[in-house]
Amino acid sequence: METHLRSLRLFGQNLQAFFSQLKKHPSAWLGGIVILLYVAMAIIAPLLAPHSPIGTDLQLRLIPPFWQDGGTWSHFFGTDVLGMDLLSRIIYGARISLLIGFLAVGISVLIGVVLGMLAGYFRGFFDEIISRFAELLMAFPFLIFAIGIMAVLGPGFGNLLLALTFKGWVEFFRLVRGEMMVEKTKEYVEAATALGVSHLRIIISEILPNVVHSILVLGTLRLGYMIIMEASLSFLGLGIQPPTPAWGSMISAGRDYMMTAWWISTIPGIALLILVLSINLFGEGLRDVSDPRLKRG
Amino acid sequence: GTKAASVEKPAATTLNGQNVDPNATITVGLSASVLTLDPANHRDRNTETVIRNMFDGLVTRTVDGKIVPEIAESWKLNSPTVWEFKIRKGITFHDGSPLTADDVQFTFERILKEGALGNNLSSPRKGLLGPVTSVVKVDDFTVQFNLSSPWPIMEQMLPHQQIVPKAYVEKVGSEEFAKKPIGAGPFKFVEGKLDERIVMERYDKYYGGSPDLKPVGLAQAKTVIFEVIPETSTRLASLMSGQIQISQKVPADMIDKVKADNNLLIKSAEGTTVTMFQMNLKQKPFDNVKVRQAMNYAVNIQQIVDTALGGNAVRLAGPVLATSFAVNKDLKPYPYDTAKAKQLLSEAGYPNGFALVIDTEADLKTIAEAAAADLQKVGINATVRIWDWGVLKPLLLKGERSMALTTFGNSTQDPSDFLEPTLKAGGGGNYSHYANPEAATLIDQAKISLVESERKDLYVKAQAIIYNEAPWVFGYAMKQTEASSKKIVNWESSMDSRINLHDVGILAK
Amino acid sequence: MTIAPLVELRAIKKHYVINKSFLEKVAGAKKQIIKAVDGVDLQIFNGEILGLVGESGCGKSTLGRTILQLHRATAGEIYFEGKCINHLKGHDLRKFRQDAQIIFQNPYSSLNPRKSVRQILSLALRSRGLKDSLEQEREIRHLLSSVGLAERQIDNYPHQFSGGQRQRIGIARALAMKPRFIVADEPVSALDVSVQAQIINLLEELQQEYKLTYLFVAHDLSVIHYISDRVAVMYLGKVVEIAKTEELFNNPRHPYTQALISAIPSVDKERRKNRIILEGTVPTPLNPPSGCAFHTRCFLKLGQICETKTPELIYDSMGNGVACHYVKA
Amino acid sequence: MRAVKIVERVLATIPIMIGVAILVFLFMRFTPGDPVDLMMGKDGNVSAQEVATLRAQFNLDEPIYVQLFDYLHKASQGDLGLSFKKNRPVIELVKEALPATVELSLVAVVISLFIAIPIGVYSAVKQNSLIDRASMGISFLGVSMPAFWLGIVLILIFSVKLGISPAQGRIDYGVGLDKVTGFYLLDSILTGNFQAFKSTLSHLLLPAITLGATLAAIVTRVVRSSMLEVLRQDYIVMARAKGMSEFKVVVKHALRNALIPTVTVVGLEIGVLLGGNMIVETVFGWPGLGRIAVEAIFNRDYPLVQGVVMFYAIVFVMANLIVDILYTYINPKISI
Amino acid sequence: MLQVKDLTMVYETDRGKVKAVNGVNFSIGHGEVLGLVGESGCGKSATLLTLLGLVPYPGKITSGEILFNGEDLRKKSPTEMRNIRGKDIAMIFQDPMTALNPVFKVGEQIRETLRIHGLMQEQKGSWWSRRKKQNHNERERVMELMKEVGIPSPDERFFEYPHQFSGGMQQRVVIAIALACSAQLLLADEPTTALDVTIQAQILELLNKINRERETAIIMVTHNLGMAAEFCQKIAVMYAGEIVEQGPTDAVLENPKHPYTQGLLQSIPRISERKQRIEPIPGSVPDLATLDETCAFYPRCGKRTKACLLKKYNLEDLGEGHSAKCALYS
Ligand SMILES: Nc1ncnc2c1ncn2[C@@H]1O[C@H](COP(=O)(O)OP(=O)(O)OP(=O)(O)O)[C@@H](O)[C@H]1O
Ligand SMILES: Nc1ncnc2c1ncn2[C@@H]1O[C@H](COP(=O)(O)OP(=O)(O)OP(=O)(O)O)[C@@H](O)[C@H]1O
Ligand SMILES: [Mg+2]
Ligand SMILES: [Mg+2]
Repeated sequence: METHLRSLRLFGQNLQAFFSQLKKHPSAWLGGIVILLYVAMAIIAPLLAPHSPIGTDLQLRLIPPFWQDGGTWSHFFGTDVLGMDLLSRIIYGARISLLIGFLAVGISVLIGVVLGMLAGYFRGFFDEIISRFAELLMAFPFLIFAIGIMAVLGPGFGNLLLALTFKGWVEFFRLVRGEMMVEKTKEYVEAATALGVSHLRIIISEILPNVVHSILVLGTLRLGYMIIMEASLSFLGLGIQPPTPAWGSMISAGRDYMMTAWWISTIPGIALLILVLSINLFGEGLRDVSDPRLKRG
Repeated sequence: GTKAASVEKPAATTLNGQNVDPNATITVGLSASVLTLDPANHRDRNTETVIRNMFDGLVTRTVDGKIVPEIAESWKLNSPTVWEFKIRKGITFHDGSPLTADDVQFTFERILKEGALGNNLSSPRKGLLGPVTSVVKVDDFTVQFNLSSPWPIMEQMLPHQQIVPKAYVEKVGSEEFAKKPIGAGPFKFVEGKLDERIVMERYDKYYGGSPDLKPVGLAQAKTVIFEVIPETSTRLASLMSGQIQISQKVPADMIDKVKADNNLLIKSAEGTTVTMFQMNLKQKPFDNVKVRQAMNYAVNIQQIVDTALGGNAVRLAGPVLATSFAVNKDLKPYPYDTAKAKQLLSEAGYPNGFALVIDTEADLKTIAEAAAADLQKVGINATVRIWDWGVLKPLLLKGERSMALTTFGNSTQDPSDFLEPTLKAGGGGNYSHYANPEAATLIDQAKISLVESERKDLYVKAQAIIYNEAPWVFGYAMKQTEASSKKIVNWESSMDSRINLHDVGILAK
Repeated sequence: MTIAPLVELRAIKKHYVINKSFLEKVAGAKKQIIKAVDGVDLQIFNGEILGLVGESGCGKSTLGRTILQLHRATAGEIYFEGKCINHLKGHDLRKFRQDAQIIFQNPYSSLNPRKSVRQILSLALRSRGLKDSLEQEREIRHLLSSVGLAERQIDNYPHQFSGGQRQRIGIARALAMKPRFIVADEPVSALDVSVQAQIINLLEELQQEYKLTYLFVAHDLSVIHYISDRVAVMYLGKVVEIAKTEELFNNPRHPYTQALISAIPSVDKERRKNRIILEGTVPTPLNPPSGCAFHTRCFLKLGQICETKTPELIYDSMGNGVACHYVKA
Repeated sequence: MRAVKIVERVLATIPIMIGVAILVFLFMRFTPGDPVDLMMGKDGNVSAQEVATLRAQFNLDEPIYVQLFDYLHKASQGDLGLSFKKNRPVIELVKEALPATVELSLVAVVISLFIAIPIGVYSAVKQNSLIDRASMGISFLGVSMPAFWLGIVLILIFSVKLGISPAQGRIDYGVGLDKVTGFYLLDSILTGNFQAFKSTLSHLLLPAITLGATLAAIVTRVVRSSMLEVLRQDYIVMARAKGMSEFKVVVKHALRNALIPTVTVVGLEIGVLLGGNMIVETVFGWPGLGRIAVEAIFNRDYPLVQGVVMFYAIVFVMANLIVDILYTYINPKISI
Repeated sequence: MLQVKDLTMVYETDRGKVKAVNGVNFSIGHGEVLGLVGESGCGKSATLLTLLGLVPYPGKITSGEILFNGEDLRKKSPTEMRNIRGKDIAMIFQDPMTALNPVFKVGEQIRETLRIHGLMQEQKGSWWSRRKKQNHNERERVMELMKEVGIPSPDERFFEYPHQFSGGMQQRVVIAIALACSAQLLLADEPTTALDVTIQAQILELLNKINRERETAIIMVTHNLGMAAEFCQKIAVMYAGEIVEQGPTDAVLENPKHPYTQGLLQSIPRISERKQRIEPIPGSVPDLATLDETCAFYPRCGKRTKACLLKKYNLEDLGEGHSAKCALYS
């Protein structure tokens, strides 16, 4: 128990050190803060949103944002074709978009890391099989897969996740497998072997902490990618289905109105852009911090 | 070789009192790719739109849906199941060969016979010929259609079939024919990739086309191009930037924007596609007529038509198109009346409403959402689910879904090929699984009667029954909206969405 | 020799196989074998420090690792206290690992960068069976002080230490198992002169304190001279000479050893004598020369026999061995 | 040995292609939704008999494994079947569309590299300068924007507002390009048709920029960071110590090394780029594989989807093969 | 020939100013070999690079003169400096593995130096024939150089890549590059540290030969005192960016004055009849960013006194060119 507490404390210190390093990276810090704000926004959406995110009112359709002629303060960012309040939808949309991103990346990481660790450590037949399969999946453009799955299984949250993770794990697998093979040859692993530590323990408690950073970095970068993918699938009519507010489908639903009501597509687009931008900034910062060779000065 | 043969027209000709450029090129933006250039090998409106500029049919339609002769000079009914068509003389195909009864017979046999397209392929257009069993040549310029039963909409269905040259098709085979099609239409094929662009040029030995569609004569423009631009905003951007002069399918919300552009015009026509909510009578709660009526009171179709569709649709009181000869003019649309709806729901035993999923396709998403919002107001917890049509249709036919917002086309504007599939038991579009024996009898009778007034009476009665039983939330017919550059002369949007460029010109500079 | 050796190697071989792809095999490429260690007989006695020198890639580390069962030998037997340990598994293997430990050359990669000193050492203690956290704590502090690190650094991470200090952590880790035998694989090569001296002294003190036996790998001959009781010289996977330190340095018999020793730069004027400069470079173990592997560079080459016949390691009465046709002749 | 390795690498693509074929096949067959229904259009009267005829026509009434073997057998002979919806051989459809896609992708790659590499190098050399920060900022934007959105915005600006660039299509009609290879840029150069070249290029630019934006952004970053890495190396100091000018040090000694990781990344990103094709082609009405793929998937046009995906996979595998081979030339340490 | 006066180079980092080279003075004449010894991080490499005008980012020379044949290199323009680099002053790096560019053929890398300094330029003929001739001449010269540094069959090895060479051969290539333009001064930064013992001997022998035959002056950085002893005529001992003691080799090694030099000598194991115990210097090299103005060795010094903290001491001449920087001798 006590050791657990201590390791927790150590982990905390580690994290603290890490964040204090991150602080020196202003853009990453900014990115991190924006992400947190988005997450907060998603969590307390019901408190923030001035209207229902799915309340249609055809009388109020296509109201421009407040700063344009015909805009009103009560519909800050205007309304869409069905008269739904854009601001409220954007706020609620953060929930779906973030959830999709985190879950899709989370599941991909889980699968990719477990397989990658085992394959990279033990090599052999298992590695051969999984690597071949991964190679096979690599030969498919991501989107074809996603479109295929969505078209096949029909739109829906679960199916969307399946579509995004079906190939998403491959990258993590390759990353972890590669890192594993590098780490495995390092002397600290040999030292652990010499101490009689079991393979599983070596993998989990010796090597994993050393690859976590790379996973984290790739994970954050992929987070943005997944969110964009959801939007792209929405563009093809295969994303999250309305009236559920998701940015991707909002952007794509508004695209036909780009010339008449630019805000329907553009404002969620900007919300998405800012989020993905922040995620990428944060990810890049993580990379800099975790890769000492790239440190400045 | 084609250029040398063409006779140069004078610098400008007049059309509708305006000078048009005889050497002009008209470019049309299509909303979907063309599937084939063989008139017998598709089942696609868009493909037909393009093909009909190269091929003529026995008859054709005016923009408001009237049947007028084209290749056929005249026709008559020899008996209720035998039609006889006289073919105009002096018509040539683009290769110069004359068009005769042989070509007509060949054209229809290609569609009717199994495997006639070569490679074991049969024409998917057979269904459009209803009870026609054979087409026989009487003499070089007369053909006879034999039917298995009377078919009053024969004339209305014939524009969907275009005449192909027998000798040429037999010589090169169907596959090659689709690559280098030859027809008897106002334009001849120049080059084309189906997913990209199809180019045609004026056929200089054209017989002039239907005498009822003025002006008769050669095509006004020298070249016409169909560009495939599926993405709506891109298509309109191309129109605005002058890359194309005519754009298919302008969404309702874009209409004002187009109107505001000084160089563009909106053209619209009554449409022939009906949009409606079909309720599944096999399932609760729609097995109760009161619920169905309540739905009709609860959904504010008029507002949808006025706002979401920007007025570009015609509300229908019952199932039949307002432009149909057989429409029951006595029926008035269910008014928007939430109180009445709630009352009916209570009477039916649903005072607190129920949960409902409206199934539909991506194109109709907005409408379904608007309706769902209306239903929420009477306590029905309605949500929308978008499906891929290929997935949804079998489910609907199996009766596994509750309520669907769908469309069904009625290009003939005759109820016979509309009410039968949609509102008779076993119909291919009867997703409400409506089966009223009385209405069915009326529909059956009307189907084979050849006396128009009698048919109308039968349909009016059937409509009244259907109106009261309300298997649908009766919807609207979307108008056909297209946009063109102001330089385009003498072009109107057509009810059946066809774009006939024969008579269309471009203002001379 | 009457005393039984602590470690005894008999004809140990370790070959790495580089697999060729299917098509390359078809195209005639042969399976490549790196003979990293190619038939080594060696005895290490209780309490002694056996120095092991040789050029880079001659198989020193591979030998050390093979002894510790970090990988299995391709051929030959290894005895520890008279017991064959080649095929130990599970519990027995773990038991053996308490007795035999290793210290690495690279103070950077041999410590897990994500683990604090406490975690690194407690891993070792747990492997030894010391699970109680209080005892662990006490033991860790004890270990730290015995390798000359401050106890307050217990929760620091490797990157917070200098190279010499890291090497001390590595030593503490090995000591934590209470081993009797330690393979020190170039423990001071990466260090600065002054720090190197500190570590050498530390290793020496620990040896005396804990009655340790070392296999001490180094390529710096002065260090080897300073620390070893006996020295083995390796060349291309084989031991070519083994002798008591003074004997070896004063009277090297194998031409390779002679060259090595003459090449040592010395501060002292009197030791600067004529150099023997060897021609060429060490051949690769992928394709070692036939016969005596050293014949390609040997200045004493006899002729035919050196190219065809592999000389055996012959011991004299003093227990000093040499593998050279010339010396025998 | 290099030749052997290349042959081996090429042969290794065969099992991948077979795997892809099987996977797509099964994938499509377990799809709900009947292709025949879609084939017949939504309205009109379709009899049960007509449907049955069509099913038989396309072998859809056979058991799946029979269909699969039939498909693989025919595919191995270059026959990918007939498109359900278009009733034409899939090979022909793909052949028509492939050059458009490859041309677009290639131009996108070339444009991105031409923009990204100099910027990346400059940013690294002038680390932390204003230009460095600006280009990094822009490259972040590049990876943060959905392609379709960027495409629409570009159309609105360059086609509608400024009217300087066509919004769709590959070439204007009437420039009279003789098609030799199907790659219009190449064709126009081969036939010396300047007008066609101009027209093709003006059509290509917007979609290529949209498609290449992400790649450009990523390559900029990779080039920058590997340049930073390389510039720290001893051999750079060595080059300077030889008396070499700074420009040459950077361009000759550093860049060549920095390109090694860049090539790897480009290889990996090609998959993403090809995937992006589908979106960009749809937005710009580009008559390529991507648009066909999307349409075909929606239409349940099994043979066409299979064919298109196969070709996507081939293009991807080939691109990677080329990258791998290129890699061996850039990096002498590796022989595949 | 080369005279360095009061040279100071500072890295400006976030942690503060790192004085990597701190008021260094030394000189070297034609054909002389100077050894620069000291532990890792004491500024040996920094000194060499500064001499070449290749101060690594974020370093800056803050004071001092570098007189090369009487001219101050610090006052030269970048172009003039480039002409000196590689031609008059050449450098040999510690790790040949990293000093050769992995993607260029070995011969190319040697030839490059000739090209940069336009050594084999042809005057006659068309551009094309001049070019061809020049290429030919250069290649001949490269082969000669390769032969000279002892690379067997240079005509084949010309076209190989660095990774196909062993470490010793790579170092020979680096030396060939340095010799290409017959530089008067070679800066050798630990040229043998990365190599095996027997190979080390070969390379030292080669450098020795060059020094003898070409009368090339060499500044040799090393942390191996033995090597310095055998190879150099003069030795300068560096600690924390400063030269703490310098003089003729024998004087410095046999009669070390500075406590640091003494410590160093005591901490290396010597091969002698009687095993004498080594005495390590306690502690480790300080962080150069946190140094103050007093003696940097003070915390580790066994002979420290209060006087040490009073002021900064200068190198005091102790006769015969031997000098040390320590409170003991002031
Ligand atoms: N895992 C491995 N796979 C293949 N070859 C290996 C492996 N490990 C070592 N080798 C090869 O075996 C030979 C001996 O390696 P080893 O590390 O034992 O040499 P060493 O004497 O310790 O060298 P150094 O002084 O450089 O540490 C070398 O040629 C090396 O390349
Ligand atoms: N870019 C830099 N920024 C800040 N400090 C630096 C930088 N490069 C080197 N230093 C510091 O400058 C000092 C001198 O470095 P230098 O490389 O000259 O040492 P050295 O004596 O050559 O060491 P070694 O024997 O390890 O090569 C060191 O303390 C080092 O930490
Ligand atoms: Mg080793
Ligand atoms: Mg150095």
